[in-house]
Parts: sequence; structure tokens; C-alpha cells
Amino acid sequence: MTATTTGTVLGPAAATAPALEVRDLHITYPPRAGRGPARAVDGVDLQLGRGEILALIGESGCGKSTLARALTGLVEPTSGEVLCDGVPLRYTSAALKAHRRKVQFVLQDPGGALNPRQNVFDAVAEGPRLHRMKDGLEQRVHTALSKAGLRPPEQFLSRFPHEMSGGQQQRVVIAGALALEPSVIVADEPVASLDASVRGEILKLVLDLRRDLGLSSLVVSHDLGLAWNIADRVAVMYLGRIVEVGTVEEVLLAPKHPYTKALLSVVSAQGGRGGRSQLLQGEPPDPTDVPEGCRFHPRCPLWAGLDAAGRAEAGCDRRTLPVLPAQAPAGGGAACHLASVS
Amino acid sequence: MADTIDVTGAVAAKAAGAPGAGRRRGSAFPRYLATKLVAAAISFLATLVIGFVLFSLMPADPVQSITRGRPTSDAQMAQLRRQLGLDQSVPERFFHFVTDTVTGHLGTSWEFQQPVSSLIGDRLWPTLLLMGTATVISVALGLWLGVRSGWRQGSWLDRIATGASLTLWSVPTFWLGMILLITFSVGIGPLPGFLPAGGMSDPAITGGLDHVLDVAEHLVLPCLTMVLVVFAQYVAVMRSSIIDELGSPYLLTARAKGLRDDDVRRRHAVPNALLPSVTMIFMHLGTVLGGAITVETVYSWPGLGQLSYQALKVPDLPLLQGTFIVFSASVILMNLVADVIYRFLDPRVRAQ
Amino acid sequence: MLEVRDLKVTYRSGGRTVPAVRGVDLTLDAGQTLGLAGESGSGKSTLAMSLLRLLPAAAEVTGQVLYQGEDLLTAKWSRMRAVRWAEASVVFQGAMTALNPVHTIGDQLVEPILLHGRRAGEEGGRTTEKQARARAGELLESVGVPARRMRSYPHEFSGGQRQRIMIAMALACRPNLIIADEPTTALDVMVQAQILDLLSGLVRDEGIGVIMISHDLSVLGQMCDRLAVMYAGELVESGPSRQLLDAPEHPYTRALSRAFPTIGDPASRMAPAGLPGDPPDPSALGAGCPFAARCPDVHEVCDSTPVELWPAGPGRQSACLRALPGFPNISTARHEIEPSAEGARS
Amino acid sequence: MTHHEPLTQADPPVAVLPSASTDPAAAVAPVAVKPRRNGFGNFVRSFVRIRSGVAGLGILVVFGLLALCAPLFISGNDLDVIKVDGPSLHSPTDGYPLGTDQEGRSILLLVIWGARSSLSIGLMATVLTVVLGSAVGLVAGHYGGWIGKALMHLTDWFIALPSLPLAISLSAVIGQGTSSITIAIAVTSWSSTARLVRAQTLAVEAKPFIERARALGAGGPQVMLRHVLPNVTPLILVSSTLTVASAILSEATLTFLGLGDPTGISWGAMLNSALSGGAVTSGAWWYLYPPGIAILIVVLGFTLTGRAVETILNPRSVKTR
Amino acid sequence: PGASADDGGGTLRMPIAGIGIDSMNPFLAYFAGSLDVFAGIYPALNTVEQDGTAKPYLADSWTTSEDKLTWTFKIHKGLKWSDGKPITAEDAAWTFNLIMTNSTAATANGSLVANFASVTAPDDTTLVVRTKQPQATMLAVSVPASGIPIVPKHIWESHVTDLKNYKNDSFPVVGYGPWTLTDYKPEQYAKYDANKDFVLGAPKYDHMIQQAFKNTDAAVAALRSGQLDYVSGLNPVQYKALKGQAGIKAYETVGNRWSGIEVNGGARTRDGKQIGTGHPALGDVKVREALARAIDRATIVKKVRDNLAKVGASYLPPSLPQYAWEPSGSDKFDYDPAKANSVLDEAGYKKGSDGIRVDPKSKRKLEFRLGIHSDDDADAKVSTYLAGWFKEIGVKADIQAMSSSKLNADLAKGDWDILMDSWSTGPDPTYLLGIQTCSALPDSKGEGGSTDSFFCDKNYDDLFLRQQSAFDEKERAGLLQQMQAILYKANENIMIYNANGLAAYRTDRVDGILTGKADSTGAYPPQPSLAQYLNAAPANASSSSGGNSGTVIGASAAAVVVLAAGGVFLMRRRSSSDDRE
Ligand SMILES: Nc1ncnc2c1ncn2[C@@H]1O[C@H](COP(=O)(O)OP(=O)(O)OP(=O)(O)O)[C@@H](O)[C@H]1O
Ligand SMILES: Nc1ncnc2c1ncn2[C@@H]1O[C@H](COP(=O)(O)OP(=O)(O)OP(=O)(O)O)[C@@H](O)[C@H]1O
Ligand SMILES: [Mg+2]
Ligand SMILES: [Mg+2]
Repeated sequence: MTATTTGTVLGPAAATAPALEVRDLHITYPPRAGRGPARAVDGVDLQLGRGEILALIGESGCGKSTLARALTGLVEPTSGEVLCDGVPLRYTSAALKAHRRKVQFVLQDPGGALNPRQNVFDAVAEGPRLHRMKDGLEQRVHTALSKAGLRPPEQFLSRFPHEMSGGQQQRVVIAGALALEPSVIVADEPVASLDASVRGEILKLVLDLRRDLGLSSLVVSHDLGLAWNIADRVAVMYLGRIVEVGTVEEVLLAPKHPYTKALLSVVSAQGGRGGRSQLLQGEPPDPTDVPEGCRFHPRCPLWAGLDAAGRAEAGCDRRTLPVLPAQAPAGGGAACHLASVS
Repeated sequence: MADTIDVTGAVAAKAAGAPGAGRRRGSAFPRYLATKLVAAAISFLATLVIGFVLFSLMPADPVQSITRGRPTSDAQMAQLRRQLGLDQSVPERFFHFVTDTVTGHLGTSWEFQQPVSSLIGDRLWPTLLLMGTATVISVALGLWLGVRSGWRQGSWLDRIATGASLTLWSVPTFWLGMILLITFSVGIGPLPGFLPAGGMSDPAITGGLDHVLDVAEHLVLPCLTMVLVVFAQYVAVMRSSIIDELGSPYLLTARAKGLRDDDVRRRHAVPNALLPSVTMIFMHLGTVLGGAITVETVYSWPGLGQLSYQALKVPDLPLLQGTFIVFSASVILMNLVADVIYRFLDPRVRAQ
Repeated sequence: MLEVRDLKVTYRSGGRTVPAVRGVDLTLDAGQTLGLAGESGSGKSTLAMSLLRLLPAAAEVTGQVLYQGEDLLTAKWSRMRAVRWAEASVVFQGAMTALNPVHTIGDQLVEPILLHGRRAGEEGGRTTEKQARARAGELLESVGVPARRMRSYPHEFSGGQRQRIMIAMALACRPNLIIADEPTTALDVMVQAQILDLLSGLVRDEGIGVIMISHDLSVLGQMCDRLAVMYAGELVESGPSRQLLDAPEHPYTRALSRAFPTIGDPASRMAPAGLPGDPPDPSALGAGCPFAARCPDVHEVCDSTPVELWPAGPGRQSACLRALPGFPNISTARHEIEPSAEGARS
Repeated sequence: MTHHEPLTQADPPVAVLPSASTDPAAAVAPVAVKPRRNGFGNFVRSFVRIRSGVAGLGILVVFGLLALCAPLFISGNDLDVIKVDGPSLHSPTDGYPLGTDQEGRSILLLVIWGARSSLSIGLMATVLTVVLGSAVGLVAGHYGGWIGKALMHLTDWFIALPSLPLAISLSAVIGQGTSSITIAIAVTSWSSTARLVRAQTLAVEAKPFIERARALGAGGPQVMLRHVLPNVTPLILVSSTLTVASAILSEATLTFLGLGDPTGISWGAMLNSALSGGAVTSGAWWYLYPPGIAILIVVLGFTLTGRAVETILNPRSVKTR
Repeated sequence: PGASADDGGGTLRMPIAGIGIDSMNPFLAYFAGSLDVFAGIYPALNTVEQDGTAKPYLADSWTTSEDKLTWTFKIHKGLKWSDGKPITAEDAAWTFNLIMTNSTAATANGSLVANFASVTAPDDTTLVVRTKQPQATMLAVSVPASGIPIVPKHIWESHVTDLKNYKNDSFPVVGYGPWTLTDYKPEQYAKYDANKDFVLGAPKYDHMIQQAFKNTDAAVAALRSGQLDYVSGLNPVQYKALKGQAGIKAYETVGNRWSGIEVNGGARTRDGKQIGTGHPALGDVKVREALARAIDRATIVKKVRDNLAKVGASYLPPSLPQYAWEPSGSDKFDYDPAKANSVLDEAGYKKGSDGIRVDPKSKRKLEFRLGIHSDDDADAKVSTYLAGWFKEIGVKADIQAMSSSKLNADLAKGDWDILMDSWSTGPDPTYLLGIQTCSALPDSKGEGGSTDSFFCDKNYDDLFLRQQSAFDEKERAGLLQQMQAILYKANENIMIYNANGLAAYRTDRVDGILTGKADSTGAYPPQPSLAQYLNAAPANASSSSGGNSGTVIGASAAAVVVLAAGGVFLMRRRSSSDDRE
């Protein structure tokens, strides 16, 4: 059982409030042809501290992108709230606009994220223009481009997306976000579509931005190695919930949740250096059909290893788990009935 | 997720209008059919509204049209007006119009003084014969050429087929008809014409096989005209469908399996390319129907197209309205058929 | 079993030529697994597809592909078709699209079995439809898909299942060689691991030779005996996988292997490893080492001297001058390259 | 269902490059020396390579110039029935290279003059069609909800309506003449443009750059104007080229059926009077061929041009009509 | 396909007349095609000769009572319907009575019996018609084609209740005439067998086939290729083209139609209320005179009709020579633009800066709508000439093409200035003259009426009444001529030309077609059928047979098969030799 120290801070002063926070967030997509509603995010508490880099890890379809979109106000939660500097986000267009100045979003596919008919200057200047920051627009664009590592900026201003490599495109996207001088960057799989050799450079940029500008970042990924490379803390997501959260060292070196463990075993086996990978059985989960009790139990190796009596006692298939609190206790928190058992 | 995007996209497009209820399995086909039927019925109703607005509310006084050139007394005119329901209010007239149409009463032709439905009934068969033959031939020819030329883009066959179909598409149907008529029926220079100049049969020839042959002979020119103009569309549709399929990885798989090129095309590319083509083919039937008007006019083919042309000349509004409704209804029907066929052809939609 | 000699592939499109593979030599013994790594556009797929002459007509292929001594590039098409699938089959990158959406997977499995029936039937008689179906069922079961699902269509399966069906299909005619082009790229880590597990089990049991392509060195490392790394259409390094991963000779291989950090390795904590610069454009390559532009240890001669694969230890080769024993030891590179600033180069 | 690849994928993945430079700097940073791709220049270069497209454009230029300059070399007297004095329905002779019609007017001049009305009706109808179709398509694509749904159903329904009977009925009801033909053509053809634009709008709206724009703070209108419209416009242009082709054909057909301006001079009207005047019987081929061939050539010109432009913008799919 | 000349007398093949057959029901149909059919298969009381005199048909003779109100017809004895039942006076009486009492039956020919008080058949051979007023036109009431066809009572009795929907399509149709209708397919053909016992002489063919051709060009092509023996209704170009061709005789017949313009001289109701939107200046007879003088009719005859027409003047067409009238001397409104201009100048219509005259009273420009029938290409052509000439006299004509229904609706409401129009007439001109009487104006509510140009003139109406009971042909002709003079002077109906009928036949197939000349000796146009049916005979020349459908089809099929086989072979070869991908 997880410890239940709640880290809820009541009426925090803006300065001490986390840069970004979600409370009991639920997002359900309306049903689509032949399917029920998809509970993409199904109860998440999460905080992103100032200057912190948080990695959100999970397999495809677990709701990472949805959560990231909710943080930038692109998706309206079904219930729960998103707080920025301790202030709940309202979904009026003015409030959203203001929110998006502070919290910027970087998408997975930089090629697609740039309008093929806009050159670099227009792409980067788009944000400031939308927010009517007309003064010194060129200077602002130049600065943003330099900060994103496109130096000298003049060289790139008139290029179109297809005239640049994937890494450069991603830098343009990041520059576009930086041009608004945000305090938080939410990056959805920023390197997934980039070549392996370019990946490191972009990750370095994230670190540099924190060092130079104090930016907080939430980086979404399916890659545990990325977390190890740059993150302070990791949150592991499974089927709409955070199942384990903690510092990188806590989670990646001493995982508590069987899901995290399985993931780690697979990754280290692939590196060709670790032991046997512990394969999970079954198909990736389906948010339109969330299992009773612990949502991981149908694939859980611990549960599979239990005999009938053990199962009855553990009750993973009946007992609903509480939402994992945003502020995990020291040593990290895991949402598992059996975490202590293992 | 990514793998299902195109599939669900296609499904969503096809099943648009079918609100996805929470149900997951069960009576999929009847429900699909029902939604399609409802949609078709709504389309038909909309067509009726258009038909009514167009024809029943126009300013010209039908009574004047009917009686022009015929000695008519004022009493007769008043009675006509009553018969035509012109003394009723607009909603009343619309209600009667809808109920009449649905029960197969399309009014009385001003020109022919006969029920429109029986006029249309008389001319349905010749049109069906012409359109059916022309469609079958042009679909077969068009698809065959389309597959061949799409499969080998840039080959001589492709260039000829594309060039010919583009050129023929650019030809006004009626003009092509006139040219063919001159060439094969009137004769040019020393070459005598040898095909009939018009009509559907030679009334002097009666009985069984002779009659069939005679009708076939009369069918040659109108049918040829239709085919020449229409097959281009099928070539284009099929060609681009095939080209769309060309890059598909499953074709590479088929090749890697050691299949001959012909088999890759026949067994793998064509069935996939047919899917979009089927819908297009049925959608093009509307255009083909339109072509019937000019072709039948040029060749005096006693069908619906010619009937609309006659109605247009007067204009005989009830008759024009009747042919319009019949044309539209048949297109709506064809689209319904297309939806159903599509469903049987495409397993992705079928499973829906 | 398979020997590739000086293979060159050039794409021609609209007056432009793209040299996608620029002279590659490879050998593969029966039952051996070879991993082919390299980033996007380096010519991996082109190389693989050229082995079975599956490239589009726009590709011009020269060199030799000797399969059991027979040059496939000059073989008759009928012979080529006989080799395909029966001798060498392919598992494609996207199983979602590599299966024909309008045929049941049963039909698709049965198709090559019937086609190459004479071989599969062993006794020399043609395989009957029934036998083929039975074999297809077995194959499906062996990859963990219930045989009763033969009548299902591809879209009714999940991505992982489809990839497994693709693998079953590749095994259908008991080939000697399987070419697997990024068989797991689009899949989740967990599913990816399942597939790799399955694949390595099957080929090991049947003694099938495998060429496996990936951009992820660590995935290949788990699966393959030998690795070969491609850069801009050329092999830059090859050797036994463990050695290659642990002690890469070529700076590109080094960068590639560091791009996938080992969790728990303090060296990579808060220090993502990158390689400045952009992947090369194959249609605009100069005379020298194609990697020179991004190389952290570049030497003057690298810009002008074509670099060949040099032996670099037992069973290893590397296309770096520095791998040469007699290479002059120059301490400073020509350019001082500012980290993380690819734009600064020009 | 027409499947249109989104235009953004149409851009070639690798930019057209000059041959490898010997300049070492070029080898070091190939990307940096790429000339700034001049979108239009590039377009022209690709267009020139498509021979059929060039031929098509050539045809259009020739006919366009002829139509525009016609008043310079054709005076009213040449076409005024009470002024001309040529022989009636005469085969080509000196002075009348294509012969004369029944009133003794030169067929050549009539065909040239006819280009004016055929082209202008075709273009007018296209403008109407494109404006109407694009507006409906954009709105239907951008706004989901019932507005979008309703517009979509309306569009699909219109597509299904047989166009010639509808056009005939329309012009029979609103009366003969040029403007009613124009309206009839627009009313019957806007729907395919709308469907195309709608599909394209949906495709563009699904692109990540739309989401990025929204994340940067853009609202609906800004997204529409800055991102959707520019990306849909090329397609609208292509489709309008093809629309002109079919509009000219429709014009000819409707006029031939007697729905046009019976006293006007257009190709369809010429064919109408050729047929009703008995040109077919009397073997007056010079009255029958020129207008028909003119229609053919101009329609072909528009089609070829449209297809060429489409091939460049979207090499994967050559559009079907 | 050629005429099946094997079975004796052969087959006469012609197109269905006019634009076709609207109905086979003689009470409803009024298309020329239908009337033509009825002329062949239903009898009439009498026929009319080419010179306009009445001749016997069913009735051998007729007498009139003193008071001119009672007509007694003696019906020929011993005639039998095609089903063998005798034809009696009762059949005729029943037919007339049905039309008089049943509004549906009156659809086509109601007006012909409007003046009838009663029709009785005291015995099988006597028919007595009593009229309300003396009726000089009695011998035009039941004539072939333009009059009332008499139907067999025993067949039609049972269809009275459903007359509107009765298609009369059980073949052979019971009737009497030179032909018996044996088959009919709408829009395709009508087939007949000859009645060898026909009272006026048996047809010389055994069979007749009328085929539907929607455009004359197709019919002409069929004539040329030998599928047809006879075609009428040609246009000048077709006529010219056939004229020089060997084996074909093209000929003109005298015109029975006027083409011209109607001018709205002031639309009003019967009680004199002004209606509509007509231009006030057109109420001025001077303006109308100027218009009449501005039209160069001879040029139109030459250019539009290729001289195959008569320059128009009188209201009645030249096919009625007995009523002919021509303007003479100073009364003649000849083409004279100068005179027209001076007439307008004198009347105070000054030219504005744009060259268009202005009406001094209403201050409106002389800018007139010129309505034309959109389906009539002659209208379109003539109107462009008119517009040109009107411009010369400072009058602007705005050509508006309209469908007939719109045109007619506008006409009835008086919403027009100038309209192009065209009327034809049968042997009796009463109806044509009647639409110019005051009683044809709409009623006080602006409804009803059959007026053609809102013409209304007291003297004209008097003359119209008098001619109706003028039993003396000479006297009646004089009255009709006076009426035409009144119409001519008013210039509300300006005649432009009377087109000649144009027809052609194959001399190698047919003989004895009445061709005549384009004057009063020509065949009487509205009634060609009966005369032609009876006169036409197979030509002696061996009837050449146009291609044989069997061989043509066989040959084409063979060609297709060979081509397909060749194609398949080529494909096969190609695919086996070049199977790379
Ligand atoms: N617009 C939508 N409508 C309906 N369902 C959606 C929508 N977007 C996402 N989903 C569903 O919600 C679930 C979570 O999606 P999300 O994109 O957040 O996953 P993810 O973790 O980012 O996956 P990936 O790694 O594939 O990007 C998925 O099952 C998906 O099918
Ligand atoms: N059909 C083609 N026509 C022209 N160029 C092509 C074609 N196919 C591939 N290329 C080019 O050849 C080069 C090698 O492509 P290839 O697909 O072999 O790379 P890859 O290593 O498999 O990349 P990825 O990891 O993205 O699959 C690339 O630059 C690509 O742009
Ligand atoms: Mg995602
Ligand atoms: Mg590849």
C-alpha cells in the first residue's frame, strides 16, 4: 500500500505554488463509431515545480498527450482542474490566451507542426503577433531563434520548413514557443520523430533552457532513457492514471510498481546489457474499457503469480485504487495494492 | 492508434449521419441499412421540396399554357384551374404534391394531356436499355483501361488511354452525337451511312430475333456516343485509384511473395482500388443520366431524356417536374445501392 | 549463404539522382543474424529491398547479390520469383499497411504457400488448399494468434498481432533468410519486446538467417550476432554486436550507441549525448568521408579522401581513418565545434 | 469518394538542388547553401516540364487573347445580320476561311466572337461556383456541430442531384438567357467544390500546425484565415480550372438545348442553329465542326492546365472529374 | 432495313407528322401528329378539296333548312367499322353529343360544336344538326385532320366515365378510314394496314408505317438512306440539300401559316379597363405604322426562308386563296425607313442624344420589349433583323427569349410590348379570325379570354358576326377581306411572311405524291395525309434495300471479336515476355 501523505497545499502564495498543477483531472472523449467513451485521463493529480523538468512516461494510448493538451488548455477537462501558478484555469478565450502565453506546447512532429506555407520568421513571429507584442518583433524573433540554438538567426529567417532538417524544424518550433517568453514548456514526445543522432542535441536544449531561463518543462515520452537523460522527476502513466511518481533515481533505479519494473527490465534487456526482460502479457489497454479494481491487474505479473487465496486477499480486481497524490512521499509513490508485497 | 486512423476515418466518412450509439456489436447491417434508407428518404423529400419550389411556385400561368392555341371557354379555363389545384393555398398544394408523388401520381402533362407517370412509364424501358448498355460497356472498358494505364503510368497504353479519355471528355456529348450521326448514318462523301439515323427500332421488322437485332442496331450509335463520353470518367477514376494504391506496402508484400506482376495487380491492387471506384461510378450515374437527355434528343431515342427535352421546349412543367423527380430518385437509389455494395466490398466498413 | 558485393543503388526521379546505397559489401552465413543500423535515409531499406529486387523501376542497381552462389541481380524474373518468399521472405516496416486490407489473413497466409507449393509440399506434389490452410493455422498458432481467426481481416487485429501475423507469413514457406525491415519501430516498448522475443525464438529454432534493420542499436544488440552500421549509403562499421556496442570504432557508431542511454549509468545522467549537425543529404555528397561534416575528430584528409572500410580488429571493420593503425595522431580537429549549435557551422 | 491527399504532403520531401557543389562549405552544410526556394519560380519550372500542361496553357492564352482582342478586328457590321452581305451557308472560300452561316456571316468570326461569351459564361459560372463552394466547404469543415453537419448533408445531396436535369429545370423556370445559364451552372456545380474544400479543410485542420497555432493562442478566425485558407487555396485554384472546363461544356449543352440567349453568339448557340438550320443534312460541315472543335480545344486546355497544376501541387493523385 | 416490299402492295413509310403524337384519344389530342393519325383511321362527315370545296365522305349529301339553322346529312349506307359493325348516323350523333355535354370530351374540339343546339339521328342514315345561330362553317366541323373525327359508339360508350385516362390502345383500333391502326409505340411508331374497301378509294399500299423522328435532320437522313419514303416539314436548308439529290423529289406547298409580330396597342379587358405594362406609345397608330414600315420583309424571306416563303401582308395565309386579300397602292405599308422616320418625326417623337426617340406624352423612350419564343429558332433569327431595323428609326428593341408558357402568361396579362408570333389555320379561318374580336378580351377580372393582341374593333366584330351566317361563299369571302383590311390598317398584327411547306419523297419508291406548286394549286397543307394516303403508290423501280441489319451486326460483331482477340493476344504476349515489375 502506498503512503497517503497528502501534499495538498491550501491557498498557496503564488510564489510557492507549483508552476503547473492538475487536480483530480478526468478527460473523457465522446464515443466514436462502434466504441464507448474513452476515459483518456481518468483521475490524475500532478505538479510541475518551478524550474523542474518532469518526464511523463507511458505506453501508447495511455493518455499522455491528452494530459499534456489539458495542461495547455487545448482540451477542456471533463472534471477536475488545471492550475497555473496556483490559479485555476478558466476556459474563456481571454483566459486561455493569457494561459498560453505562460505555458507553451511543443508537439511531437516538428515537420507537421510548421505550416508549410510559412517561413521561419512567420512561424516564430506568429505567437507574438497573436498576443499583439508588435514592438521589437524582429529582435524578439532573433532572440528566440538564438536561444533555440539556430545561430545566426538571419540564416534561417526566410527558410521554409521543408528546407530544414528535422532537428532544425524542432528548434524552430521551440523558438516559436520561446518567443512568447513562457515560464513552462510542455513538450509532447519532442524527440520521438527525430533521428537518434539529433535527439541528444534537442534534449540538451531543454536542459540549457532551464539553466539559462529557468524554464520548467514537462516532457512527455514513451522512452525511459529520456527521463534518465534530462528529468528531475518521473511520472509513469498507465491507462489514464499516474501509477508511479518520484525522482528519477527513485523511480528508475528502485521502481515500486510492477509496470515500471517491467518497462525497465525490457529496456535494459534491449541495451543488451541487462538480464532477461520481463514481458507483460496481453495487448495494450483500451481506455474505452477500463478494468475494475486496479486497472493494471489483468497484465500484472504479481497478480498473475498469486494463487486464488492470494488474489482474494489482494483484491486487485475489486478494490479501486485511490488517485496517487501529486506530492509523492519521499522515496516515490506507487499506485499498487501489492507494491509493498513485492 | 495510428494504424486505425485511416480506417476509422473512412468509416466515419461513410457512416456520417449515423450517430454512434454506445452499442458495440449486434445488428450492424440492418441498422446500417436503416440509416442509409432514412438518409435516402430525407434526400428524396428534399428533392421533392426543390421540385415543388421550382415548378409549382413559378409565375407562369399553367392554364394559359395549356389552352394556348386551343379554343377554350372561360368556364373551361376556370375548371382547369380547379383541376390543377391552383385555387389552393401553398401548404395545401405542397401536401397534395408530396402525397401524390409518393403514391406515384405525378400530375398531368399539359402538352400530352396524359398522366405524367404513364408517359414516364412508357419511356422508362428504352432509357434503361440505353443507359444500362452504355454504363456496362463504359464501366467495363473504363475500369479495364484505367487499371492498365494506372498500373503502368506513362506507358503507351496509358498515354493513349489518358489522351483519348481526356479528349473525349472535353467533347460536348450532343456534338459528338451529331458528328457520329453524320458519319455513320448520313454518310460522308463516297462512304454511305449504314446505321439507322434515329429511333429505337424499325417498325417494319417484327418478331423475335430480328427485332432484337434491329434494336441492337439502333442502339449502336447512341450507345457508342454515351460510352465514348462517359468511359473517360471511369478511366480517370480507376486510374487514379490504382495510382493511389501503387505505393501501398501490401503490394510490395505481394511482390515479395513471388507473385507475378499480373497477379499482384489482379489479386491485390484491383480489389482495393475498386473500393473508391465503386462509389465514384455510382455517383457518376447522375452525369450519365444527364447525358441521356442530349443523346436521346440527337438520336430520337424514345426515352426519358427525350421526354424531358420535349417537356423543356414547352415547357411542360408537370412533365419536367416528373422527369426531374424520376432522375433524382434514381440517382438517390443508385447512391443507396453504392453504399450497400461498398459495405460488402470493404471489410473495414462491413465490420462496422 | 548471402554475399553482397559492391552494391550500388541510385534513384532517378525527375532529372535528379539520389545515390541511396553507394557500394556495400556484406556477407551472411546460414542461420546468422545480422543487424543493420543507421538513421533515417541512410539507405537501409533500399539495401534490403534490392536484395530481392523489390525496388521500383526508378532505382538503378549495380553490383552483385550472390544467394548461394547465384547472382540474383541478373537472374531471370521467373527464377527471382521462385526465390522470393520460398528462399527469402520479408517482414515489412509497417505491418498495418503491409497486409492487404481486403483479404482475410488466412487467404494472405495461404497465398504464398500455394504459390510455392511444390517446395512446401515436400513430396514434390502440389500443396492442396487444405494442406495450405492447415499450415497457415499452425503458423498463426506459433505466433500466438488463434488459428480460428484466419477469417478475420487485418483491421480486426491490434498492431502487435498484425506484426506477428506478418512474421508468421514470412515463415510460411520455410525460407532460409528473413529480411526484417524495422519490424517493431511503430510499436510500444512492451509489444516491441514481445515481437523481438518471438522472432528471435523462431529463427533460432528453425536456423533461419536474418537481416534485421533498425535505427535503434540497442534493439539490434539484443537480437543480432553481428551488426553493421550505415551512414549516407555506405557501411561505416561492422562487427560482432557486443564488441561493436561496447567499443565502437567509428565516431558515428559511438554517437549512435550513446543516444540510447543505459539507465543507471551516471555518465549519461543529465547529459544527453548528441551529435551536432544534420543527417546528410544523399544527393549532395562530396568526395571525402560523408561523416566528416559532423565528425568531432575530423582530420584534413577526411574532406578529400574517400574512406573505405578498414579491418579494425577480429571480425570488425570500420570506415574511419583513425581506425588505421598508422594514422597520424593529430590532436586537434580542424574545426572547433561549438556544442549544440549546428547552425554555427556555416 | 474522392480521396485528396493533403497538399502539405505534396511538397517533395527533398528539395530540388543544384548539382553537388565543389565548394567545401557546401559539402559541410548542404542545407545552408540551398537557395531559398522561390515558390513561384519553382512552380513555373515544374510546370514547364509538363508538356501537356504547357500545351493546355498555350491554348488558353491563344483563345483568351483572341477573345479579348476580338473587338479590335471584328466590327459590329461583320456580325450584324442586317449589315453582312456574304453568301448564305457557303462552304469555305476566299474571304470566308471557314465558310458562312445562313445569314452570310463568317463562321471564323463567329467562332472567335463566340469565344467571348463561352469563356465569360464559363468563368463567371466558375467564380460563382468557387465562391459558393469554398464558403460552404470551409464553414462545413471548420465548424463541426450541426451547422457543419447540415451543410455537409446539403452538399452531398446536391452532389447526388443529376446536374443536367436540374440545370434544365432551373433555367426553364427562371427563364432563358445568359445569366440564368450561369446561375444554373453554379447551382449545379458548387457542391463538388464544397466537398473538395471541406475534405481539404478537415485534412488541414487535423494537422499538428493547427494545434500549434491554437497553443500559441490563435482563435477560430485566425486559424481559418492564416492557416486553413492558405493551404486550401491552391486546391481551390486547381479545382476551379477544372470547373471552368465543365462549365464551358455545360454552357454549350444548355445553350444547345435552347436555354441560352437565342440571339447571342456562342459556340453552343452556333451548334444549336447549325442543327436546327439543317446543317447536318446539307452537309455543311464547316458550320458544324468549328464550334465543336473550339469547345473541345478550350475545355481540353483548361483540363490539361488544371491537371498539370494539380500534378505539381499534389503529385500522388491526378484528380478525377 | 428496307421496305418489306415482298408482301404485295408494300409499305409506305413516313415520319410522324409535326412534333409527334400527344395522345391517341381523339377527344384530347391536338398535336398535328395525332390529328394526322385520326385522319387516317377515323371518318369525318365530309372532306374538303384542295380548292376549299366540301366533298362527301361519310355523308353522301347534305341540305340546309330555310332558316339556316338545321342541317341534314345523309350518311352513306353499308359502311362498316373495322370490326364489322355498321357505321350509322347514331355513331356521329353520339360523338357530337359527347363533345357537347362532356367537358373532357370537349378538350380538343369543344369550340367546333359551341354553336350546336342539338344533334340527332332519326334513322341510321340521317343526321340532323340544329345550330343556335346560322353557321356557315358547318362543312368544316367534321373534316379529316382539322375537324371532329367520328368514333364508333359501341367501342367508346364504355370509356366515357374514364375518358381522361383512356389511351385508346387496344390494337387494331376500331375505326374507319383508309387505314386501320394496328400498332402504336409512343415516340416510336404507328403501324397501319390498308382498308381495301375504303369508300373514297383504297390506298395503293398494303401497309403504312409512321415513324417518330424528333428532329427533321434525322428524318432527312433516314429518307436519304432509304428508311423513309416521304418527309415533310423541312427547313429551307434541308430542302435545298435534298433538292439536288438524285432519286429524291423535293417540293414546295403553299403556306398555311403566318409569321409576324403582335404589337400591344393598349391591353384592356372586355369592359375597357386598361391592364398590363405595355408601352403607351404603342397605342399610337403612327408608331405602329412606323414599325410596319421599318421591316424589310423581302430580306427576311430571302435570308431566313431562302425565298421559300411569301412576303406577308394579309392576315389569312395563302392556303386559303378563296379569301385572299392584298393591300394596294397608298394603303400599303412597304419597307421605307425614311417614311417611317418622318411619320415618327411628324407625330412628335424626337430623337434623344442616344438616337432613341422619346414619347412626348409619357416622356418614355421608345424602348420596347420584343418577346420571342425561345424554342423557335426562326423567332431568334428574325428578331435580330427586326432589332436592327428598328434601331434605324430610333426605336430600341430589347429581345427577350421566353418559354411559350411565360410568353403566353405575359400576353394574357398585357405585360408585353411586341411579341413574335405565328399561327396556322385549317380550311376554316373562323377560329383564327375569332381571336381578334372584342369578345376574346379577358373578362373584367382580367381572366379568361383568348385574345392574341388585345385587338378590338367594333366594325371588325360586326363583320365577324356577319360572315358566320354568310352561306354564300362569295359574300363570305368579301366580308373576310374587309376584316383583313381592318387588321392590316391597325398594324397590331404585322405579318412578315407566310412560309411555304417543304417536303420531299423518294422517287424510286413512291409515285403519285401530290406536289403541286407553291400557290393555290399546290396540295392543301393541313390535309396532306388523306390526299397523300390515297394517291401515293409504290414506284415501279425496284425498291433498293438499305443495308441489311443482320449482316451489319454480324460484321461488326466479327470485327469486335477479332479486335478483342488480337488485343488479348497482344496483352498475353506482352505480359509473358515483359513481366518485370
Ligand atoms: N479526439 C479524440 N477522440 C476520441 N478519443 C481520443 C481522441 N484523442 C485521443 N483519444 C483516445 O484517448 C486515448 C489517449 O490518447 P492520447 O493521445 O492521450 O494517448 P498517448 O498516451 O499520447 O498515446 P501516444 O503515445 O500514441 O501518443 C487513446 O486511446 C485515444 O484513442
Ligand atoms: N523511390 C525513391 N525515389 C527516390 N529516392 C528515394 C526513393 N526511395 C528512397 N529514396 C531515397 O533514398 C535514400 C535512402 O532511403 P531508404 O528508404 O533506403 O532509407 P532508410 O535507411 O530505410 O530510412 P528509414 O529509416 O527512414 O526507413 C533516402 O534519401 C530517400 O530519400
Ligand atoms: Mg501522444
Ligand atoms: Mg526504411
